[in-house]
Amino acid sequence: MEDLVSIAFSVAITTFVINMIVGTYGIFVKHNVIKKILALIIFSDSLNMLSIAIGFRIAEKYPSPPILTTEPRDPRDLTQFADISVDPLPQALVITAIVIGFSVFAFLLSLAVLYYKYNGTLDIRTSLEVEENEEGFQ
Amino acid sequence: MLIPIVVVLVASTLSIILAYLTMVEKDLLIATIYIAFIGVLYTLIYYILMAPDVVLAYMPVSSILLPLMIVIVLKKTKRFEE
Amino acid sequence: MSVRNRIRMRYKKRDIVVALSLAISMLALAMVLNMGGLGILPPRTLRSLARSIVINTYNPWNTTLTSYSLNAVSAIIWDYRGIDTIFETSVLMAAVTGVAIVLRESHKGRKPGGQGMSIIVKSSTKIVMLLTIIGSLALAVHGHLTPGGGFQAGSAIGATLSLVLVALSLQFIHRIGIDKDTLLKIRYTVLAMILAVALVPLISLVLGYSYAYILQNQVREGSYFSMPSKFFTTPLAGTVFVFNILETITVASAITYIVLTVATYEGKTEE
Amino acid sequence: MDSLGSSLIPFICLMLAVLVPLTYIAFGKKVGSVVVLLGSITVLILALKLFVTVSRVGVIVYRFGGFPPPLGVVYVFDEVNSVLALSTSFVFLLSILYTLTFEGDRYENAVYSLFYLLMSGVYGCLFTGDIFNFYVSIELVAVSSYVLTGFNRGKRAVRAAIVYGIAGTAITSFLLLASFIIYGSYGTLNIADIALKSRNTSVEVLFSGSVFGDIVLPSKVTLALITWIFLFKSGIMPNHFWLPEAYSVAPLPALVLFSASADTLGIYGLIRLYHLVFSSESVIRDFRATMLGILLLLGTASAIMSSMLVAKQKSIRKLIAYSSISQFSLALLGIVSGTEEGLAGSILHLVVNGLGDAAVLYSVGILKYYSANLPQGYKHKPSVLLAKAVLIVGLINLFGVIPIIPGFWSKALLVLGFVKSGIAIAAVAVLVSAGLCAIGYFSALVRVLQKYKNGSTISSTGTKCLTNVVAVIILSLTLIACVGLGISITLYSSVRAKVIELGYNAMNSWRYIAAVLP
Repeated sequence: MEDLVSIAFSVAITTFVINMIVGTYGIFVKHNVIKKILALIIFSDSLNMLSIAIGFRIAEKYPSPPILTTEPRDPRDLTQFADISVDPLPQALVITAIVIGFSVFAFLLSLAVLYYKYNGTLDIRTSLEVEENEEGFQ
Repeated sequence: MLIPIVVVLVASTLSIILAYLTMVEKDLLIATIYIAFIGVLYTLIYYILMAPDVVLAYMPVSSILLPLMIVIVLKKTKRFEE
Repeated sequence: MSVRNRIRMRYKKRDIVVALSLAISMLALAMVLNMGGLGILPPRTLRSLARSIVINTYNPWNTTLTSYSLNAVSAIIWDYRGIDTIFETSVLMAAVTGVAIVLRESHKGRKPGGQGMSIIVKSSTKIVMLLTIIGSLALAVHGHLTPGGGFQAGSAIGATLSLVLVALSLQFIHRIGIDKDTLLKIRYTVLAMILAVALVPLISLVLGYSYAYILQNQVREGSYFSMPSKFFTTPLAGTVFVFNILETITVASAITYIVLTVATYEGKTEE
Repeated sequence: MDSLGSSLIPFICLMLAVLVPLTYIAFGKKVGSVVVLLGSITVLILALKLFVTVSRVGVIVYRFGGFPPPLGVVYVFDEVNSVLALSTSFVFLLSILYTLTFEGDRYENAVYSLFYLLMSGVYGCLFTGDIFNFYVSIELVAVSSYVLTGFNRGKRAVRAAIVYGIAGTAITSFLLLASFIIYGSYGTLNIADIALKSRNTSVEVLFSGSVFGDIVLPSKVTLALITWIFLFKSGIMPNHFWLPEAYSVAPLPALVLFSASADTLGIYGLIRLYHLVFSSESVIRDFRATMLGILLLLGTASAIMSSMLVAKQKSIRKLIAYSSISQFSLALLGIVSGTEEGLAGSILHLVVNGLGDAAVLYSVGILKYYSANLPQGYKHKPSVLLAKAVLIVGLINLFGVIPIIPGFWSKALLVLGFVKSGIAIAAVAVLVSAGLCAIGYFSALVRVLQKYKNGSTISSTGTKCLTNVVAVIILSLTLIACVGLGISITLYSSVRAKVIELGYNAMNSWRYIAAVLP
């Protein structure tokens, strides 16, 4: 039973890694600015997912979220809680990473609007062509 | 213990398909919808992996705010990738 | 060969190299994850650091390490690793400043939006908006007791207001008193308050009462300064509670500002 | 106690980033400018105090929130980061003065806010003793750099900002990935804790226990990943595509801040990575040696290639961009050498490069301003003459062959380090790159002097008295810093010993670990 859980879990983690590959491929290979941003979103989301998966654990029954439901009355309540709770640290770090990611994406999207305004397209190669042409004239 | 992990497995496999579709889709509006779906699937996985705080932080950002902003930006720019 | 073709060719060659190197590096990553680099996943025990935090998050028997917050995630975000969160709020502020700079024109020539959708949609959106905002405020207030907290509540409010912007009209947003300048002012003021709260313990240092650390919440080793840990019988978790409420306001105003600026930006191409 | 004031530096920067727009809105421009200036002076004073304290006491640790190290986040102050913080604060003060006087009308108050955000990120990166906190700080630096790159808008600025932004975000995400792998395998995020466990896998640390799983493979992967990230951040040659574009469009003071503070963080991070976290005593020392070999090749190639490009550049911004790449590559070679002299040379080189870039760019900016606004008496104006002198000193400093200039000493130390460790190729690279850069520097000098030979031909209003005073202050501060540092290193052997001690302290990782985990 536990082996099955472990294997299924490993496969799930590998799928997140594959998603990250898809995301990085999109970031570096696609030429459309918004497509690049979409790829970045996939990449960073899968990365966050992966880290939450690292913080998951097996407990006696199903593990509980890292939140005490009642005030502990005895120090033993705390050790019992620590025996069933999942890892809270990756969750806190991921929340931080989500907010950072959102702020970067928002800024990049506003830049994309401006890029379109100047170039009439979202293709990142176009303005390079213009630059090469300009350099050729000099 | 096994059944939730299998749900995670199914959801993550679906998310690979959606990620691939997002990357090959030429219509960026549809790609945005795929991204929002990935957000929903990941929210489900977060929930199963016992991270309610992350669910609450991730759901509005991934399924509402980012798709909404991308749609607004697409409306102001160009919908199709050439 | 034309410039365009040459550039396309160069990109095509680069793509293949990039894709291959990515595949190799990611395979290495998958190996690390699955071949016991992180132990057997999922593990049976917590990592010791996580166990120390889980045990100490609400621990009246070890007062120098606890933060009196039932929610361990909130305790980490605002107490154990509070400085991370303060920096991360500043990243959000940098992004807001960036959006404001990049889309400068949307300050001027603000046109009222369209008429919005039908009357049924409008009134139901208003009701949903009120309910969501109340629910989010509850999330913020109970952030240290139940799942939830500053970002969660703030992003929920921001998302609701953005949906309202789409479903109703810009005029409605303006009518309920939401304006870009106001949002920016609120954002800066509340962020200053967050930083001030982080520095409040230093007052006790200045007064000579006791030694105190930046971002201190409860009594620590070598310091007697403490924020209130309980409100009558309800746990309050000191600064965690205050930070959650302030963070809700900043995140909500920042997100609404960003969406509002992008949505009201005029101008297709410049030609 | 001692460390409180220094830990306040990033907080003061953040506070000012918020307060500056508020004061501009509430009290207008004049009060706002005063607040901006006072803030940067305060930061400089605190950095100076930190430098003095650290050189007296040694390593200082500050616990945020009062939590002991692996549990909470700590700031660690030692000789290396206090020197870099001091030089950064000095250049920052110059930038604020320059922006207020010469570019204040063109930019809104947002630019000061962004400067302060950038600086608080830089201080956070320098001081932090926690890998996730490093990620957050570097993300703050990165986002404010993207915004500053796109600040002027226009076709090229937006393209540069998008390229920099997308690549930079992807690559800092890899730092996040690396820190998660570290957490997964080591069970901790504290740098000193990781360093301890990478030497001795069976050690038990209070709160974080022992390692969690097999650390060899994860350590290798993280070492490679983080190295790549830092090479990108400092623009070493294969990863440099964003740097010249960003440098040619950013506002001038932002450009100086990039080259003096934000982009030195990559080299600083590599120093920490290779001489503290995964040092020569760690379990992956063979893999580390291989990586150092790769870095040697990359650094040599990058130094020579970018120096060749320096000679070709027509604009002063691109010149500074490629020259920065070549100087960062030389500093990278100093890390590879693994000797005290090499590391000291590498740290001094970062400081010198920042000072030299500031001298060149600000004197050119001031010359441009005067030649546009001053019809009569341009040639004999004292500040114009001073600006020309500073330009020459700055370029000689970057070139670095005359012993009373600090640029000479940093290169001499680097060469000494390479000779000691027997890496002849790197020593050759230093000399070749200096020679190749010299062509670029001196043709740039001639061109600048030619271009700003005469004052404005159209009648203009002239310059204000305050502007002249500030111009003289900026120029003489730069001159004093450059020449004073050089003379003191040349004349006093105790200063030289202090500089070499810097390299020793950078390699002395046990002291760092013992200070953080008592």
